[in-house]
Amino acid sequence: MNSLLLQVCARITSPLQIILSLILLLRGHNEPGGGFIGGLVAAAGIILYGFAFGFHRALCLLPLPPISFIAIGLLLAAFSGIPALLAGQPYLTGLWPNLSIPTFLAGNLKPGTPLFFDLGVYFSVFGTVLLMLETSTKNENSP
Amino acid sequence: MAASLFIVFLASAISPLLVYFLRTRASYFLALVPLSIFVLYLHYLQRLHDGSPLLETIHWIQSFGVHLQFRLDGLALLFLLLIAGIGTLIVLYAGSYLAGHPHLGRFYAILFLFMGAMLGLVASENLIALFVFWELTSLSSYLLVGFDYRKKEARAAALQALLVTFTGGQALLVAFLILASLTDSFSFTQILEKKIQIQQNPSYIILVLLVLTGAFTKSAQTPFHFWLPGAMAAPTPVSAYLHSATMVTAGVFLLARLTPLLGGTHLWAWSLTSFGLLTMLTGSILAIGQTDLKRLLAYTTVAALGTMTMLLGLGTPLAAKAAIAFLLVHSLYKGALFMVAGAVDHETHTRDVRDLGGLIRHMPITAIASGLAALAMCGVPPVLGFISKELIYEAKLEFGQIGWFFAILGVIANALVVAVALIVGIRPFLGFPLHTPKHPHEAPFPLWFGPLILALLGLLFGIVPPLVEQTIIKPAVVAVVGDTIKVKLSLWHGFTPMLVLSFVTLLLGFCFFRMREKFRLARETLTPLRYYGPESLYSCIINHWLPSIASLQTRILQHGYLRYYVLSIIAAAALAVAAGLSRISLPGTWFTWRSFEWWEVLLCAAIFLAGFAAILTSGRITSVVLLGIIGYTISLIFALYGAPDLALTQFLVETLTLILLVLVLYRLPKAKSLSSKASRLRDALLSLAFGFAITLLVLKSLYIPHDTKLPDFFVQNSPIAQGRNVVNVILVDFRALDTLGEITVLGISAVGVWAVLSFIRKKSSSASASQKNSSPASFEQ
Amino acid sequence: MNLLLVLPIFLPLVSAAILLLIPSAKLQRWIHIAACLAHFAASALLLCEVLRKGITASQLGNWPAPFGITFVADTFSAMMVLITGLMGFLVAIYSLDDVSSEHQKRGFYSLYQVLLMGVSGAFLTGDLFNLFVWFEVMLMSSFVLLALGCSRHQLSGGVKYLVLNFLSSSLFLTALGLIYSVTGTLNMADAANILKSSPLGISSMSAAMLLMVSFGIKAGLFPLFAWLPASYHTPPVSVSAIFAALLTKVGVYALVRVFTLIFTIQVDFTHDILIGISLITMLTGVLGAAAQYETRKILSFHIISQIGYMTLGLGFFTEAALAATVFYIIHHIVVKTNLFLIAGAISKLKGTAELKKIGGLYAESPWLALLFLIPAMSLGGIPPLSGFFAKFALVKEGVSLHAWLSVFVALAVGILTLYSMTKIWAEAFWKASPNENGDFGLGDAPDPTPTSSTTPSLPSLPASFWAAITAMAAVTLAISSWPQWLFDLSERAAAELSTPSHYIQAVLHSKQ
Amino acid sequence: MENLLAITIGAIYAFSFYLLLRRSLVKVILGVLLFGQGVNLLIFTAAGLTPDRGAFLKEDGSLQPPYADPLPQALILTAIVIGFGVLAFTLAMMHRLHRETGTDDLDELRSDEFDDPDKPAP
Repeated sequence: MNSLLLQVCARITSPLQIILSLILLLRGHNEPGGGFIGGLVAAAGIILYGFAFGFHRALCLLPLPPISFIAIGLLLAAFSGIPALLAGQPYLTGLWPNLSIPTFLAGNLKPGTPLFFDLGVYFSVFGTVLLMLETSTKNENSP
Repeated sequence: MAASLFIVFLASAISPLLVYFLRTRASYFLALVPLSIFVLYLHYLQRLHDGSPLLETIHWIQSFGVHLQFRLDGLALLFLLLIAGIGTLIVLYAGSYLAGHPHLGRFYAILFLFMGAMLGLVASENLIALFVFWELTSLSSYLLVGFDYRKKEARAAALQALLVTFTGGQALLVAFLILASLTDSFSFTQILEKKIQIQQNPSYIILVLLVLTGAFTKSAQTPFHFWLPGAMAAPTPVSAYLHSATMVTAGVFLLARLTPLLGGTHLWAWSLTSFGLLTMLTGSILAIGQTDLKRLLAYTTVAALGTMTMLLGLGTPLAAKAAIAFLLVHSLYKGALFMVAGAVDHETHTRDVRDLGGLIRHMPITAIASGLAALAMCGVPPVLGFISKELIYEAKLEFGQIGWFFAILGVIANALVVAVALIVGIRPFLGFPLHTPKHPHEAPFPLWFGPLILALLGLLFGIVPPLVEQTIIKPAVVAVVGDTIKVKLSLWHGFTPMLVLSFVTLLLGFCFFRMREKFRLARETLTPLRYYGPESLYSCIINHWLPSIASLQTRILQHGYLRYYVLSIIAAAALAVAAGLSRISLPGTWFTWRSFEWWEVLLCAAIFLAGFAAILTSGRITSVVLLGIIGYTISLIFALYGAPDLALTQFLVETLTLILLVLVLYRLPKAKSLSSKASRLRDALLSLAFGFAITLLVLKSLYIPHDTKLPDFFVQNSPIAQGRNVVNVILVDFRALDTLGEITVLGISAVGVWAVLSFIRKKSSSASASQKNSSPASFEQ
Repeated sequence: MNLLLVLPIFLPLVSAAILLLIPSAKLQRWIHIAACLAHFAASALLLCEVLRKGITASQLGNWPAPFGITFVADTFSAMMVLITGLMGFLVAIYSLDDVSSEHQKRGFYSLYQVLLMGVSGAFLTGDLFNLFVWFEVMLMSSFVLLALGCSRHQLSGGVKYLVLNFLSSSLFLTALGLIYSVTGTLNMADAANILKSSPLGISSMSAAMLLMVSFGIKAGLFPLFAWLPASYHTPPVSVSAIFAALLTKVGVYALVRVFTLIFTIQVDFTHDILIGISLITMLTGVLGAAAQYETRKILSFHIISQIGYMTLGLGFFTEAALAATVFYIIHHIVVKTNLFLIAGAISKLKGTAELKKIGGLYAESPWLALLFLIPAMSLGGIPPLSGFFAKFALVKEGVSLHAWLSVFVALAVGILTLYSMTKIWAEAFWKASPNENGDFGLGDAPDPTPTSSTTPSLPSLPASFWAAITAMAAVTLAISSWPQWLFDLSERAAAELSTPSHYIQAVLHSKQ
Repeated sequence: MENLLAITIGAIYAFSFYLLLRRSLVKVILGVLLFGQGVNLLIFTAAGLTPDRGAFLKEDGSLQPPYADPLPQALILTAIVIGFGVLAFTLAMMHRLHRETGTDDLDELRSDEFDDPDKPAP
């Protein structure tokens, strides 16, 4: 697994995959993509890095352990419905503040609450895949 | 009424505390509870004489018309007085009898629970309230019979008593519900108004049978008589109270209560008389051969209950009068004799009549009480027992020829009872003192006080019958017969056939008494007959049939093979689909021709072939790869039919799944072919059948074009939701909650994977204990 | 209203996520309890609101039904959520001293919260696919809770549990796909509207039957119940107690909801099948219990048997019978959960709940004996405890419908249930401990030396156990003493169930 | 195509049931996986197929029918993800079970539930 080619590949493609995943996330509202696919692609980036350098090192790149990503993702998704409640509307009603942020690759971005919801999906999927693979590979090594 | 119930239940709750602080002395305080109730109802008796029955209602369950309704008529008052009066003596008695017993507090708690239930039962006007108390008596009886819980026999006897009476209770419940469905009320008085409707209804027969089952199980009528002698495993105060004077008469009470409603038909009369006579004979015949004091008495109780049932079946006012009088007499003497038996047991530590003799020297007061009670049991003048026996004969002889037949049977049974009375009540006190495990002394005051009072009352009422005839017996008889009748009791009626019969009874009884050894021998030789009796049927059911059916069923249904569980579910699903399809009667709506392209055939063929290969191969990795092919093909289908998001997701998830599968399966050994050919064929056929059904369902559903309002709405409203990818808008906005649940599942599954794979098991005791729990050896059969 | 309807899922979800983030075990325990209490309080408020305002609905995302997902609370679902909250809270207290620290480290509390979330969501949703999602939320956490501990028995029981429940979910999805294909809607009220008035109803009968099988698996109906006795005795007691309380009842709830709201066009067909299945379920469950000698196994089989009573009421399909079903469910949840907790207390005291190896608790732990008698006799249907009224209401309806076979089976099963309860009582409480010298009776005569002095080696039960068990017994006693209020609620729930137009109205025409 | 797919779906159901009825836990898990895919395909097909036209609005927010029904797609997406979660956990559990018991033969595990391991299957 520790082939040099893989390591070089990983060094280049992993950041690209993360960026790609963000693009997929952000444009998901209009084109194929979205939080789930984005999260998977982002996780794939880390996994690729993990295959090249070992999972432990790959996870060290992350600011938080995978399980926290899951928790934060769930919290983000759950709380994205709260502003609507405060505005007197049913839970999870999409609120779209009247502004638009131009982004480089994904067109103009409207930061509504569904976007935060999707971000929650993204995080939790990301954390899920990493946690699963981390645990299963850890067991590979320690009999 | 409610107040007195409350007091009794309160006493039940606090008696453990009282006993804890006051020890045995608590019994004196506790005895005040039933005593005060007794006095209260003596007072009511007076009021009843002046006016109509007292009514009281506490609303309980409006929805069903179930209320705590009480109605104190003559019948109820008679029972209330007996329960409270004898209860007072029993509470005193038990305090001394069980002095120092570690569970005396619990004993009182249960005893008062029983007392309250019994009081409520006899006073209930509402049938369901009556039933509630009825079942409570069963429960408290269970706990009391099993009071010596360390003895296996006591536990078995308790269970037997509970199951038999509870089963009868269920029958009774149905009977009450049928009554209610016919009359729309649970109130006895209201039901009584529709008597004719009920008796003409076709369900009347079922109704009677159900009521009889309930009453007969409670009152230990043949063929349910067997639980009563078994219940003698209870401490003697319990036997004296529950199993002679009160609980067992609840069945008789019920019959008496329902006679105005259900009685007057041939069915009622014949079933009661015949079962009553049968029980009377069974009880008395089984009694005579016994040697244990309590069992002797228990069987005569069975006989007495049979007599009462029979009298109620005769149904004439005279018979009712005889029944009521006999009930009173029986409660007095049987309670007394049981208490005497307990006192003797307490003083000598034996209950075998063959070991007892000459006790009058040591226990004179007990002997007097016992002798008087025995005389009442024999029916010797001038005790009240004599009057009641005369009445019984008189009631029978009213019926002419068949009456004579009854009377002769009665003479035999009564003679046997007389013999038992002599064996139990007289013989142990006369003759030479025999050696007993404990040297006897006069019993302490509470042990002889109760029997003495009861025995003296029997004597007093016999000498001065007016004390009871107008006050107690007449109102009760009126309640049973339904109209006012003349009640007159007296010792001397002149020379009548009844007198002759009484005399014959006594004479024959004395002969039987002399022949008691022969009866004992006969009983021993006839013991094998028990295997054909109802008791062995009961124990067969409980000990053999039930466990073997249960374990057979468990072996069939809960066998532990996952694949047969799956099999049964698939079979059920296939059946369900087939049943559903069978409801559709529209022909020709199955299939519409649709064109297809060559590459579509190719895609489907790929799935077919891969699937077929996957089930045939034994290589794990091979089958994983084959399944991967199926997954990717499906992903392709999604892509081709306008679902790029779906295709992408399917593709990514499939890849991830394959990685995980390979990671896990990598190390497992190669799969063996584990199933037999036959079972594979069976599985294949079943799978095919269900697959075929699913195909049909899909074709069927394709035939019906559905409303497209949902997709139209989503497409039209996506701009409002600021998105052009409608699928994604559905996921994060229209149906965001689904997605919230979905990521929760996903996150939790990751937590689960992590938790399960990294859980560190302690090798501690708890782990091994849980292993032990479920080890194969621990299963029953 | 919008808030109250989502709180029962929002609170557990947020607390589950927070619990995953927090490493401190002590803090976790407090959050766990606080979250369960909050859930309980929210569900109580929800019921009050429903009682005040009638059926209420919230269109999530502000998309009108049938396009978005509707959360809807009628009396029945609000009652179910409330009982979920109550049981969740009480079992949570019990779990504090029951599960190991390793469990706590591996996310036990989070999983527990997610379980409550899934169950509450299933009760509140008015959308078929959303119901599936909540089922999965509930199942996923129950899979993990069941396997956590990773003993051989847990895992092999867990595999069966998992595969069979997966089958159930997949059949559900299959039926769902067919229903969508026929009706073009997922909203239950809308589907009811569409199906009741057209031949479509009949052509979706197969889907209805598939749903019956799917929910039947979850509810534990014959012959689909095998997963339940295979697994319920293996996890820690608090886990099996909360399972016993909630999981099968979600299946029953779904059956009741679907077969009172959507598929009522061929009652003589679907509901008669239900009656038949219920009767067999009652019998097989109780007979299964008769063959067992481990307390939790006995209780597991009794769950199945009791489920039969509940679905029997649905099968009768009259308003009174539905009221009986609702009453039965509530009664049963309290009683059965308590019995599981007591079984746990017995194991804690004796090291095992295997009836042949234990005994003597009547003398050693009289309070436990008393606390056992209350739910046990209630389950056995001894009046005036709650179980009697539940059975009474059902049997009464059976009698007035002249369903004699049902009445007979219901009562016979009642007798056998009592038999099982007395078996536990006689073996665990009355019988002398096998390590003592067999039967040395106290004798009829007074025994000079009290033998009931507690042996010093007997471990004592933690206060949390007592608290949970006593509280549940108190609930049972409260239901028993004042059954009318629960009957009022049940009748109200049944009235709403038997006239679905109010429900449909509330879902399809509510403003929000 | 729908008719072809209907038959294919039936076949997938049949294959997966056959796998679920095996003794080997691995096969059972593969059956679980296949079953999930069959269900997804069933939902997709039963809702009707529309070749090539996904439900994507044009920039101006309009979309002319026919287009593929987006709702089943969203449902299947959810179902796929949930199915993946279940499968991953099942695998983990099987892994652990194998570690604890050393077998994947389900028949060897039945003794955990019922006594009598020697008794032949019914």
